[in-house]
Amino acid sequence: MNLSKRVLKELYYNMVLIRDFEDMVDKYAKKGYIPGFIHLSTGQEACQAGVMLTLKETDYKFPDHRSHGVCLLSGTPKERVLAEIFAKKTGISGGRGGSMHILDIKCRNMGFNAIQGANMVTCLGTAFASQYNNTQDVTAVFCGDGTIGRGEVHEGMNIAAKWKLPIIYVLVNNEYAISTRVESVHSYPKNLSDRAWGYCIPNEVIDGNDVIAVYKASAKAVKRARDGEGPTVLELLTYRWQGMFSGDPAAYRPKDEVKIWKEKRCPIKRLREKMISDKIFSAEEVDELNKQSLEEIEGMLKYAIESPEPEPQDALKYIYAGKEVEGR
Amino acid sequence: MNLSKRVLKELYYNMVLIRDFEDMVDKYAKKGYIPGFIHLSTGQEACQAGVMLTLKETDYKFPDHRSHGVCLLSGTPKERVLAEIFAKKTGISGGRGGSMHILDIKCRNMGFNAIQGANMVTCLGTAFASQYNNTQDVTAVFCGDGTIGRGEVHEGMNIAAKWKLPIIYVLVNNEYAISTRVESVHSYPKNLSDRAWGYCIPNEVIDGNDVIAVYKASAKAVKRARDGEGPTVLELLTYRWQGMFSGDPAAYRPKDEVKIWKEKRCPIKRLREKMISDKIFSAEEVDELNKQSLEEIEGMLKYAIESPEPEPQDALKYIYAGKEVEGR
Amino acid sequence: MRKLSFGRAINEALDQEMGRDDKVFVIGEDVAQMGGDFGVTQGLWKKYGEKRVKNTPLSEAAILGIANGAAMAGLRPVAEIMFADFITECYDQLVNNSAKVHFMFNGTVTCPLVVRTVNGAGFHAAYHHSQTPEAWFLNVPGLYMVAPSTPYEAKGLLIASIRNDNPVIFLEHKLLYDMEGEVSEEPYTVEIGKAKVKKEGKDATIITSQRMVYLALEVAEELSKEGIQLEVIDLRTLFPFDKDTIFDSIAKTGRVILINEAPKTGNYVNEISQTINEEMFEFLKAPIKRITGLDTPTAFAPKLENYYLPGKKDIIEEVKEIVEY
Amino acid sequence: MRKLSFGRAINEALDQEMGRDDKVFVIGEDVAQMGGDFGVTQGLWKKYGEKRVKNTPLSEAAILGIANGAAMAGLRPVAEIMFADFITECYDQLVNNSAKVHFMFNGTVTCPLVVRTVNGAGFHAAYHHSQTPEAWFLNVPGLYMVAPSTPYEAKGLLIASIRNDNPVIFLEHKLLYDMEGEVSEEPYTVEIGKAKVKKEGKDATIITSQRMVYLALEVAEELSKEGIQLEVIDLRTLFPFDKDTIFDSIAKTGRVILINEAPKTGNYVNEISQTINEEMFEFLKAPIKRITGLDTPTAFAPKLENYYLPGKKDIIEEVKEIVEY
Ligand SMILES: Cc1ncc(C[n+]2csc(CCOP(=O)(O)OP(=O)(O)O)c2C)c(N)n1
Ligand SMILES: Cc1ncc(C[n+]2csc(CCOP(=O)(O)OP(=O)(O)O)c2C)c(N)n1
Ligand SMILES: [Mg+2]
Ligand SMILES: [Mg+2]
Repeated sequence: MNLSKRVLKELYYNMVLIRDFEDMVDKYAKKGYIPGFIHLSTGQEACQAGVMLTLKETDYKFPDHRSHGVCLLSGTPKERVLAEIFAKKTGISGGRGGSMHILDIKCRNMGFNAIQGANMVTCLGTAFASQYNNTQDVTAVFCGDGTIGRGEVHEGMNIAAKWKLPIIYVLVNNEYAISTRVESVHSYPKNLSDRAWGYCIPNEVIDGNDVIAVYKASAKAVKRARDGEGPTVLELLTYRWQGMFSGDPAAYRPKDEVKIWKEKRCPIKRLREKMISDKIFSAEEVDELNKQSLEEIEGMLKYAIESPEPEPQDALKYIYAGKEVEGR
Repeated sequence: MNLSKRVLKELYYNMVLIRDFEDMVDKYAKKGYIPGFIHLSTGQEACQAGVMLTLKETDYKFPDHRSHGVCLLSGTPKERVLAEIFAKKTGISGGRGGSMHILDIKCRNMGFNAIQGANMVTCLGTAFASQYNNTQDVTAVFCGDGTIGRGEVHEGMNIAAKWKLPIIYVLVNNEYAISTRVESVHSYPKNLSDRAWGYCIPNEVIDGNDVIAVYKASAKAVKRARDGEGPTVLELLTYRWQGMFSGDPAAYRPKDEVKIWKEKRCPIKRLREKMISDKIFSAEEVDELNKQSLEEIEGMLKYAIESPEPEPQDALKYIYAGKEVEGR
Repeated sequence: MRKLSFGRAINEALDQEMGRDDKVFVIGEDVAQMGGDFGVTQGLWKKYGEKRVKNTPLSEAAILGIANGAAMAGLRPVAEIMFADFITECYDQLVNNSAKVHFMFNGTVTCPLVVRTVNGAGFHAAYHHSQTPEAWFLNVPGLYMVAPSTPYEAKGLLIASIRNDNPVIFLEHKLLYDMEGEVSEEPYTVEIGKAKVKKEGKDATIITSQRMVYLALEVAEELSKEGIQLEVIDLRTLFPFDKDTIFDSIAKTGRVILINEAPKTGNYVNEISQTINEEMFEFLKAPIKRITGLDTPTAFAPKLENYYLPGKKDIIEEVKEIVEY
Repeated sequence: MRKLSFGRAINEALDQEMGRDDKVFVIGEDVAQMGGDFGVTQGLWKKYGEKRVKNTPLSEAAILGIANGAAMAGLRPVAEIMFADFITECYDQLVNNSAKVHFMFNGTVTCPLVVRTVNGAGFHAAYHHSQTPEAWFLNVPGLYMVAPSTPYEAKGLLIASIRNDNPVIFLEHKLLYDMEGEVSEEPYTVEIGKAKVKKEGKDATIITSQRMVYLALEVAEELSKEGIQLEVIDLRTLFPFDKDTIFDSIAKTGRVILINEAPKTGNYVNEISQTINEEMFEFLKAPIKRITGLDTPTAFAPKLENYYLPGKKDIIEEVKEIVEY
């Protein structure tokens, strides 16, 4: 299967947009614009861009904590994603959630639940609803290698398989949880996702920095799910360039490891070079995309910075359906 | 490996004892001597007798809810096991726990935790302590097919394998949880325990009604664990003759299914016939063992019936170490 | 009126709601063919089929995960957790997910699910089958909690809970299942958040719920012979609880006894007490008393378990103390 | 005396206890090489090695399972749960296992473990990284709960907790980690179950803990200028709490304000209130007031989060109200 020029362009643009977004967020976090802590997905753009382009707006998405890109590409007004991170009233969640909790039911971004692993059972529910209502919507759930330690992964995969639920597990294996390398705390055959065999779920291990490979594998998994054939695990091998969070010195990992990934395995550089050498795009066309991305980021940033903060009393809204809560 | 006459005799006697014990408990439960509900292991005697004979008193045992036999064979004064079930003060847990909570630290019976699955992580702790203290004690944990649904199974196996903990998983697959057949709610390759592969834990699927096979497999697993080679999963295929609990009509399963297991696959009859046809024991010798068992049961029963009930205030004891609790 | 048991009343509520709204489905361990460990869902699988009556493996976190996900996607799950003691295994889904969904989505999504579970001591089932989780969930904004004491209220409150857009923990006391009572055949609701005065009196107010309502009524009956007139309030909804009914009673009696079978320290009723203290202090003629289970796990032996539970004697003593205060 | 931060004081307690007793070990996510998400266990792995400083995968239930099993087998685990919000994932192990072990074994086994966890709002980390679980564990007989507010007390209470034979939930407020204070170098204990009067006063008693102690002290300082003398009690141990110190104070002031940053409904302090009500009613000159977080999840935006948290103004208002009552 050869990808169309349009698809390649979108994949490329989306990766660049995520990269630029994360760089900007990192910068503004360090400048003090962003409260709390921020998990950046720099280096992992292909995982998010590749999978997201295979999904429809009506498909359910469960991003994980390192998934700004998923939120950006889900159909939400992008500036409202950033406004959320900036703790603004115009944020897609009203500034209540921030970087870890960007939700938008309109495009079925079901949000990240900051209790790692919890989404691995919640995702059964949306997939079940699609099955129940006989729609063809699939549910894509993002999950890191570290999170695989949690019991919900097991409860979830067993039921997903048994009920043939339309789920795509996007296992983003970036080699580390926080400080622990994947093989130092998990016992598994060759690949972490090989455990899927125990539930009769097919798994595929993919170079997560090869966006074309990710896209193709995801498209296949999505088709399986839509066709009622049940869940698939996609294990995407990748790496986070940053530490656990913006500002983490990440002393727990060797410097050259990071260097290799940055210099030799950048997903964006890789696609760029391929598109140019395959003569699908000229270098100028590609540069133009990069420029566009920065412009789009500028727009978001302006919106986020200029947006007002929430009013204190906004905290009292929507605790209960149909019941008020007392303020001060 | 041929088993010695002594071992065969013990295996046989222990199975008979469990059978007689369960029959007696069933009878006295129905007569109203036993409060609460009772899970009987009739038909599964080989699983308990086979494994228990391979363990030492210093090995940790985590029986499950259908494990009167494990408790009987762990080294506890047997009459105090029954007294516990009868809710008596002399019960090994003072009448606080009953059938589901028979514990005795002296012989390292760590008890059943009636929250199914919980023991699958607690067992890591005793195994870890053995490793920490550099003793050769192993931990044997009993777990039903239904309980495999719980998340702790996954968290536990991953860590047990990674840390090479000395654990024997005794997966008693009796085909049903309560009303649900194992394959109706679990998705797995050929055998439920095949999932162990995903954690690099060896598993063995054994006819759980063949006590000799159980004994041999367990001995091997125990040796592996003692030698520091890590955990093993033994999947014992068996069947409970009774319903979920004493008195359960078990309308959810076909009558002839029960009949086949009772008539064709009784673990006791099977060993008896083998011992006699192999000319290791005469029929009279075997009958004598059966008689002895009934006598032993008589003794326990007398003790349990004649023992006093606890005093109400006993409920206040041992809530906190070194701190009293208010009574009425 | 026709009589039904508490268990059958709940069954009828489920049946009628499933009939009315095809977004309602039932999920849990053994709820399908077998009809649940206590038989409450019997017949539903046959009538509504595999699709709407879902057996699960022993996976409490997943049961609530499915319920949460499905509720967010617009369905109306009724999940059964076989014993309230096992709710510890899906505590995270309830506390960090169900309770917060509406907040997380900034009001654009609700989480209309019901968790039916079986609580209470007196069944000789020991400490892992006898607990009452009320207080475990009270300091968690976002959850409703309902606990009926009669078949009539069980049916009406369950229907109201299913129709409510908030996640509701619905407590069924295991010793009440066989109790019979009059229940209307047609579907009806009992309003969530409304307590009921089960007996009027002027000397002191007993506030309680579930099985303890009957103990309170017995005591009230007995003490009325001695000239002490107790008012007995059945909370019915534990959260949001009915301040008006409680305050009206206290304005009249000035004396309060709270009864609950969970352990004393950190008991649910502390919230009722503190609320009364804050808003009705000037009416109080005596300290607010609580009569609860002991600060121990629930032991198996009936002698021990009975001692754990609040008894008539305990209540009578306290009533006399505050009436004479 | 030498000064240490709250975090370093805890680190020193761990270090000294590991040095004293080789049954003590540390377990949790990232506690080894990295020294914990908040750096509290730094240096221990290097000093005591892989065997006694155990990294786990993200498996909270297993962390507590290991702690429980190891404690039953005679070790003394100190488990770290990275944020108190995640304790929901090992709630079962704590409620149904740790708390009940001593009871289950009829007194022949204890469960001497410590669960260190990080609670509290004010970090702009939203609703899954800001909660305080006190009330979730109070209606569970068998557990101790400790919550220090100063580096000195943190070290002494942690050492006491490790040496205690009960399972102890040890709460560390994330905004206190960097606070500095005098800490003795040698190992010492602060007695579990003893509160401390942090400021004496005669007009009203504030009872609180952790970070709110500082807010209370600020208010007390401010109001003393207006002639109102507040007594401020730092509970330090949340269970078993120190009735004597509380009652002595109330005998003097007759007025009580309880401050806690968890949501209002079902708040931990209700237990303190009800206990005072039961045993000190005749001394009360005004209703017992509580000042708490709002009945909402903790929102991310600082404006919202600040509104959620109790503030000086709220306290001053209530103090004035009860002092004039
Ligand atoms: C239940 C739970 N345990 C621990 C944490 C703290 N935590 C947040 S992210 C993380 C590491 C996750 O690793 P992984 O799943 O590999 O994702 P990555 O950060 O590498 O993208 C941890 C331990 C949490 N949020 N929830
Ligand atoms: C966490 C939890 N969920 C549900 C139950 C109720 N329950 C007790 S035993 C059981 C079935 C267990 O099946 P299995 O593990 O196969 O053991 P068996 O009864 O067949 O021996 C169930 C559902 C429980 N005790 N704990
Ligand atoms: Mg990772
Ligand atoms: Mg079974």
